[in-house]
Amino acid sequence: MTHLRSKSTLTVVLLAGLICAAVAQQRFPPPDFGPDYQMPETTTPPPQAIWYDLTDLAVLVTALVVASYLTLKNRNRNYIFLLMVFSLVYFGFWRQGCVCPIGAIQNITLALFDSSYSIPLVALAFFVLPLAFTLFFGRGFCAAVCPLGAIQDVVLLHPLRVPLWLQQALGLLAYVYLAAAVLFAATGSAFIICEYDPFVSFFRLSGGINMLVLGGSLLLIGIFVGRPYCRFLCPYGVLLRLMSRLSKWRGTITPRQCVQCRLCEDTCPFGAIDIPTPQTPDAVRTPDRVRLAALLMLLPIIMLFGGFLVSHLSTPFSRMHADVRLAERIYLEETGQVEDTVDESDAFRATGNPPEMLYQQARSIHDQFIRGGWILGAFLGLVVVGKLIRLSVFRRQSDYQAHRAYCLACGRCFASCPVHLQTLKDKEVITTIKQ
Amino acid sequence: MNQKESDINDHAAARPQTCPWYQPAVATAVVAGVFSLIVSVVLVANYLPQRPASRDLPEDATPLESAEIIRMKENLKLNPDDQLRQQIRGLDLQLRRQYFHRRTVTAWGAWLLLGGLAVFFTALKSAAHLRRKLPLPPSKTAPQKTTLTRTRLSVAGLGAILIAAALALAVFSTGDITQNALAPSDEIITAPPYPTPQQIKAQWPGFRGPDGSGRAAYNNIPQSFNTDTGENILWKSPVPSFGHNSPVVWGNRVFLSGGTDKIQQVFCFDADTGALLWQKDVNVARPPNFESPEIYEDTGIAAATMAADGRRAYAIFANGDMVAFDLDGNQIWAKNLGIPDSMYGYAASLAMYQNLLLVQFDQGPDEQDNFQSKLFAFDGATGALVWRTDRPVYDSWTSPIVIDTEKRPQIITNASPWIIAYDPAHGKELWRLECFGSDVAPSPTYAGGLVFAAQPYDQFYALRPDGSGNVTETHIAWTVDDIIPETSSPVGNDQLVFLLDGAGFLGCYDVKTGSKFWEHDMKDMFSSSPSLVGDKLYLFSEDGVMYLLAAAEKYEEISRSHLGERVTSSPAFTDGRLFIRTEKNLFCIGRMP
Amino acid sequence: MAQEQIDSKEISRRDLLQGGLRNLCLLGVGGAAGLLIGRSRAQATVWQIDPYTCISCGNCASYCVMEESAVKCVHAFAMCGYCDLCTGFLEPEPDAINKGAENELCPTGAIKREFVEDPYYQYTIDEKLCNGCGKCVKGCNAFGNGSLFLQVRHDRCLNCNQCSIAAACPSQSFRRVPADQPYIIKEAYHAG
Amino acid sequence: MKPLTGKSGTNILIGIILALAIAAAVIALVTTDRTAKKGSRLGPEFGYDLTEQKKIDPALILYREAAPVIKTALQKPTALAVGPHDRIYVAGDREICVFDSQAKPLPKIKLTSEPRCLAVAHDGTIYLGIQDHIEVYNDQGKKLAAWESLGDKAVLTAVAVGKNDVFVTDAGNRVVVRYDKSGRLLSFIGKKDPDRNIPGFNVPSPYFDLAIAPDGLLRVVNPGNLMIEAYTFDGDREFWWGKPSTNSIDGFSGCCNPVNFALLPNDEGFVTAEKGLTRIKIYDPAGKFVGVVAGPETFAEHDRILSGKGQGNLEGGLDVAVDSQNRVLVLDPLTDEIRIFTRKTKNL
Repeated sequence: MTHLRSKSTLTVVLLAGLICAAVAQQRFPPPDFGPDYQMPETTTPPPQAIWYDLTDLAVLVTALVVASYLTLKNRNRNYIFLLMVFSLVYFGFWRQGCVCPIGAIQNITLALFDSSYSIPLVALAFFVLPLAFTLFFGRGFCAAVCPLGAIQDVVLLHPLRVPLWLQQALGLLAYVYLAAAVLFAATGSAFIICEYDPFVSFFRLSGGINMLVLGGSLLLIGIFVGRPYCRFLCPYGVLLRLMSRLSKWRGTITPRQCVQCRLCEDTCPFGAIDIPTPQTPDAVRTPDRVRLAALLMLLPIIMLFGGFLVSHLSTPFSRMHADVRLAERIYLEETGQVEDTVDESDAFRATGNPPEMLYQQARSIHDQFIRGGWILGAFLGLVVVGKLIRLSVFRRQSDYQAHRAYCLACGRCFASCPVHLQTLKDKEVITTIKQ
Repeated sequence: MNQKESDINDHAAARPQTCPWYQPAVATAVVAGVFSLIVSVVLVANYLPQRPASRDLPEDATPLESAEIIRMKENLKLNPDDQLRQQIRGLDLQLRRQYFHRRTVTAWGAWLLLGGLAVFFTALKSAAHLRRKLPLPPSKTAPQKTTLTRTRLSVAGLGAILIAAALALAVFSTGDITQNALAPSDEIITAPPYPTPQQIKAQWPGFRGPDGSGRAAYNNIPQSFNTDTGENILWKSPVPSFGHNSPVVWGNRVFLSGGTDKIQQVFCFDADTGALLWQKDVNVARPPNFESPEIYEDTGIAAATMAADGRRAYAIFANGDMVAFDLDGNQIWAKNLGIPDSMYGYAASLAMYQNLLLVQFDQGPDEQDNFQSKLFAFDGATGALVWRTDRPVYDSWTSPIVIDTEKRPQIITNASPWIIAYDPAHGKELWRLECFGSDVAPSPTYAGGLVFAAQPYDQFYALRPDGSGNVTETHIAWTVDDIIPETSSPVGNDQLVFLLDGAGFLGCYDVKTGSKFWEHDMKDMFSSSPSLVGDKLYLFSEDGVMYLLAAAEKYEEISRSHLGERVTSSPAFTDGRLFIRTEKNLFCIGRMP
Repeated sequence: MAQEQIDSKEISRRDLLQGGLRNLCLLGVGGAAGLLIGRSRAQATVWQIDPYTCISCGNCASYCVMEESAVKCVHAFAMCGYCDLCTGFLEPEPDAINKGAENELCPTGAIKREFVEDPYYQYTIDEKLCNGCGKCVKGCNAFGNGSLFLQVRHDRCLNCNQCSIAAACPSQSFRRVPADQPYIIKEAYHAG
Repeated sequence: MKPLTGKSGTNILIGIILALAIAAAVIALVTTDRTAKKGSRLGPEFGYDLTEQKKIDPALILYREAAPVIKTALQKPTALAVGPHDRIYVAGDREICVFDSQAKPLPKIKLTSEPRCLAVAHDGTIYLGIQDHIEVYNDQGKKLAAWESLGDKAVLTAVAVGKNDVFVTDAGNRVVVRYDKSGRLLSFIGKKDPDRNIPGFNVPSPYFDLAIAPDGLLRVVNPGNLMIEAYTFDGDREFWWGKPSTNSIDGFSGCCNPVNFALLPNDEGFVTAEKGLTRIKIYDPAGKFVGVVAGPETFAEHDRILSGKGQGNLEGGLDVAVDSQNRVLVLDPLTDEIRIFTRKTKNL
C-alpha cells in the first residue's frame, strides 16, 4: 500500500516541471515608470516558528511527568483537575488542538506505508511519548493532558452509569474507528481522525457547521455520560488501553490494603471500577469452558469472514481517495454516461494526462483497499471475538480495583477511600508533630 | 471497625451539607446559562442568511442580496442611469458592511459564548461540589452472571450489526462504473509504460541529461554560488557512500549510487529539501561461483551513472550487478550480468529508450582473442532481456547515448576501434566508423546534427550520423587534433562545440567546420564533463571550482564559484536547479526564494 | 494463608508475563519510532496552493476551518500589465472604468486601484477584506497575465494535520511544502 | 441507565436529550461535505462566468475549416508568416519550418537562437525577430546579417517589411522601430507625445503586432487601448479604430487585444486574433466588424491547454496570416498546428 501518494505527488511535480520549462523564458518587463515609483513586493508572512513545536513538546513532557506524579504519588483530584484545565487551555485553546497524539496515528501510519512521506518529528514524539508514559505510569495522559478528554471532563455534571453490556459493546466502535483511520491513512486517502475531530472547532472557535453540531452533541452527551469520545470512539484510546493493561505502575483506588468498605463503588463516572467477584463453585463454570472453546474455534473463521467481507467494501472505501473519485468521474464522462463536466474533471483534462494512467492509479489504490480490507476485517473479527473470549474467561477479583485498561486515572475515587483519607490524616499529624 | 466509622464521620463533618456559597453558585450558573443561550441564539441568527434592511430597494427585491445586486447591474447595462448606479453603490456598501459585520459578530460571539460556558460549568461544578453527598455503599451488588451474559450478547450483537452494515454497503455501492473502470485487473488498459519525450526533456534522467549531451533544458540556473554565505546553495546532503556517478533527477527525486566491493547502494534524495528519502542495499542473486571482483581504485564500484524513467530508477555496478527500484525504494528486480572484464573497471552509464534500459557491456577479449563486448536492452519494468547485440570492440569506459536524428533514433556507442550506431528498437547495427586506436573514455555527444567522438591523445572526430554500413571513408565531417578530452566528454550546441582536456585546455570550435574560435588554459584539472545551459558553459574542476563561461565565439569568464570539495562527476540540471556530487556530498544549487 | 500464597505466586507469574509484554510493547513503539526517525524531519511542512494548477473554484473561501479563510489573493506585481482596463478588477463589461461598485469585480472590495501614471494603474490586495473566493483570479487568468493568484497565508493558516480545503480542492492543488519555503509565488518569467 | 447521583425523575428528560444529541451527531456526521460536492457555497456574485460571451451566433461565422490541419512538428512554435508562392513559414524552437501552399514540408532553416517573430519579403528574404534583435536570412536559409541589439528590455513581437523599410514592434520598450533594409535604425514610432496627439503604446502583455497596409500606412495594435492605429512611416498618427467590449462581438474583448492581425488581400480588411475569448474575426478597412472566422468552440483544445498552464494568457496567443487565395491561416502555438479557414462560398 505504498505507492499511490508518491505517484500523485510525482505527477504534480512532473507537470510543474513541464510548466516551468515552458515558462522559464525571457522576462517581459513591466512598464517603465518614473523613478518615484516603487514596485510593491508580494508579501509572504512566515509560518509559525519551529520553537513553537519545541515548546509544545516540552510542555507535553512536563505535563506527562506531572500527571504521573499526581496520579501515583500525590493522589489529589484537585491538582489533577487543575492540570487538566491547564492542558485544555494550552493544548486546546492556545495551540488550537493541533498537533495531537490522536491525529498523529495517521502520520505514523502514512510514514510507515509511504516512504516518501517524511513525518514531522513533533508528530512522532507526540505519538510515542504518551504511549511510553502509559506503559509505565498508567493513563495520566488521558486524565490530565489530552485536551479532548479535558473538554469532556469539564462538562461532566450529572454522570450516569452506563450498563456494562452497553459499555462493552460501544467500546468496539473505537476499534472500528482506529482500523478505518489506519486504512485510509495507509492508502493516502484521508486523515479521517482529523477531519472528524469533534472538539477542534471549539478550540478554534470556528469551524464547519457540521463539526460544530457534532462536537456540540458530543458535549451534550458528555454532560450525562462521562467522556463519551474517550471511552467509545477515541482510536488512540485503543492503544492506550492496551499499554495501560501492561503498565508497570498505575493509579489505585486505595493506597494500601482494600478494606472492602464499598464506598468507592459508585464514584467512577467511567465504569472503570472492578468489584470483587463472588466465589463460584467449579461446577457452575463448566458451560463457560465450553463456550470458551467454541469461541476459540470460531476465532479464525470469524477473522476470515471479516476479512472477506471488508475486502468487498474496497469499492466504496476507495472512493475516499480523490484519485479514485476522479477516475470514476472521468470514466463516466469518457464513456458518455454523463454529459456535463465538473471542476475536478476539467482540472484533470487541463493537465493533459491520459485517463488510462489515472484509471491504472485508481485500480492500484482499489487493490490496496482490497488487501487492506482483508487485514482490517480480520482485525475487527479478532477484536469482537477476542472481547467475547475475554468476557468468557472467569477472573477472580478479591478487591475493589481500578480497571487496568479503562481507568483514566482521573482520581475521583481517591477521596472516597477511607484508607486514603486516613493516610492523609496520618501525614498531617506527622507534619504537625514535626512542627 | 470503630476507627473507620469515626473517620467517615470526621469526613462528613468537614463538609457541611449547606454551604453559604451554594446559592450564589447556582445563581451564577443560571445567569451564565441564560447569557450563553442568548449568545447562541445571536450566533445562529447571524449564521442564517439575511435580507438587506434597505428601504430604497425595489419592492420585488429577492431575499438573496447577491442576486439582487446582480439583477441591478444587468439593468444598468440596459439603461445607464445615475440613480441606479447610486443605488447599486449603496446596496453594495451595505452588503459589504453586513458581510464583515457578520464576521465580526461571529468572532466576538464565539469568545463570549466560550466565556459564558466557562462560567456556567465552573459555577455548576462548584455547586455540585458543595453539595456533594457522602459516598454510601450501594444497596445491592450487581448480579455477575446475568450481566456477563447480557454483555456477551450485546458485543456479539454489535458485531452482527457491523456485519450487516458492511453487507448493506457492499451490496448497495457496487456500480457499473467500478466494474468497468476500476475492477478489471485482468482487462488491461495500458498507459504507455514509459514517459513521453516532453516529459523526459523536463527531467535529468541519465548521465549528461535527457539526450546524454550535457545540455540543460532550462535557462534559469544560478550563475554563481557561495558556500560561505550559502548564497544560491539550496541544500547540501552527505552521500552515505562514494561513487563517481553523477546525479540523475526525476520529479522531486535525485538518485545516486555508491558502495564498496562489499556492498552496493542506491540513494534517493528529496530534490526540494535534500532529505535522504531512502537508501537501499542492492540485493542480487548471483551465480554460485561468483567472487567479488577487485575494484580498480580510481574507478570504484559505482562509476556508472543511474537512469530513471519516472516509474523506476536503475543502477549498474562494476561487479555486473544491475538493479531497479521503484520510486519508493522497493527493489523491483535485480540481476547480475557477470563480472565485466574491464581493465580499469566498468564505467558505462545506463541509457534509456522508451521502456528499454540500455547497457553497453564492453569487455576485453577472451584468451582466444574473441570479442566479448555486448549491448543489452532490458525491459525496465521487469528486467527481462529484450535484445542483445555482440560488439566487435575492446573494453571501453564510455557511455552510450540515444539520439533522435531526422531519419531515426539511434544508439551511439564509442569503443575501440569502432563507433557504432544501433537501432534502439531491435539492436540492429546502423553504421560503424573506425576511429579509435586505443582505450576510449569520453562518451559520444550529439550537437548541431553531428556526432562527436574523442580518441584521447590522437584525434577528435565530428561525424554525420546518417550513413549505413562502414562509413569511415565518407562521413567524417571534420577532425581536430590539438585539444582532445581524455576523460570528460565534449559539449556543443548548434553553433559551437567545446573540448576540455584534463589539464584544463579548453577549445571552442565551429560546429559546422571545426575551425577554432579560441582556446584557453583554465589552469586547473578536470574530470567532470562540461555542460551547456543556454548560452553559458558550466565547468567543474577537480578542486570543486565552478567556472561559468560564455558559450560564445569569444572567450569570456562570467563567474567562478568554489565548492571547496573534490568533484569528479558531472552536474545535473532541472528547473532552476543544479545538482552536483562531490566526494562526500550532494549539493543543490538554485535560486533562493 | 495458603490461599494468599497461591495468589501471590499467580500474581508474580502474571507480573512476569506483563513485564515481558511491556518490554515487547516498548520495543515495538521504540522500534517504530526509530524506523521513522530516519524518515522524519525536524523542519515541519506547511500547506500551500500550487498556483499553476489552481482553478480558483471558490472552495478556499468556504471550506477553510476558519471563519475567515487562510487563503487569500496575492499579486505578483512584476507579472502585472498595470492595465487600465483590468479584467481582475472590473466586471467583464464595465459600465465605466472606475472604482464604482457597479464596475468592480471583487464582491468584498478587497482590490485597491491606484493611479501610477497614464495609462497605468497599480492593483493591491487589502488582505483584511479578501476572503479568498478567487473571482479576481479567474478574471485575471481569463484575459490577463495571471498575476493575481491564491496562496495560503501563513499568518492565518493553522496548519491542520489534514487541511479541509485540500480535501475539497477539485484540482488537487494543495500540497505540503517545506516550512522554510512556504510560498509558491508565480515567477515573473514570461514567454512570448 | 442509572444515575450515579441525582433524582431518578429526571431520567426521561435526560434520555430524550441524549437521544436527540446522538441523532444530531449522526446527522452532522453523515451530511458532512468533505469533498465539496455541493460546490463552493458562495453566492452568485462570487462567480465569474464567460459562457455567454463564448457563444457566437452561427450566422456571423463566415468561414469554415477547409484544409487538413498542418502539424508544425515544433515543440514551441511562435510565429507564422506567408511568403511568396504562398509558402507558409513557422518560426519556433531553433528553426523555421517551411511548407508549400499544399502543406508539403520544404527544407527547414536552422537557427542559432529562439525566434519570436518573422516576416518574409517578396523576394523571399526572411526578417526574423530574435528576443532583442533582427536577423536576416535569404530564401535559401543562409544567414545574411544580424542587426544590433535593441537592449536588455527589448522583446520583439512583430516584423513588417516594406519596400525600403523594415518595421519592428518592441513590446518591452513599447515602441515601433523603423530600420532601413541594411539594418540602419532610422527612427522610433509611437512614443508618447501629447504635442503630436500620440498617446503611446500600452502593452500589458507580450503581444504587439503590426503590418503595412496597402494605403502605405503602418497599422499597429495598441493592445492596452484595444485599438488598431494607423501611422505614417514618419510616425504621425493618422487615424485609429477599435473599441473594448467583452459582451458584444464587434469589440475587442478583455484588457489587451487583438494579439495579432493580418491584412486580407486587395484591401479587403483585417483578420484579428484575440486571446481570452479565443476567436478570429474580420473587420473591413475602416474598422467595421464584418464577421467571424472561428470562435472559442473551434479552439476548445487551445483553451484547455492554456487553462492547465495556470499563467493566464502569457503565452499561446494565436497568430494569423492570409495567403493570396484569401485563406486565413491560424497558428495555434499550444496545439502546435496550423489551421486553415476559407470563406464559405454561399456568402461570396
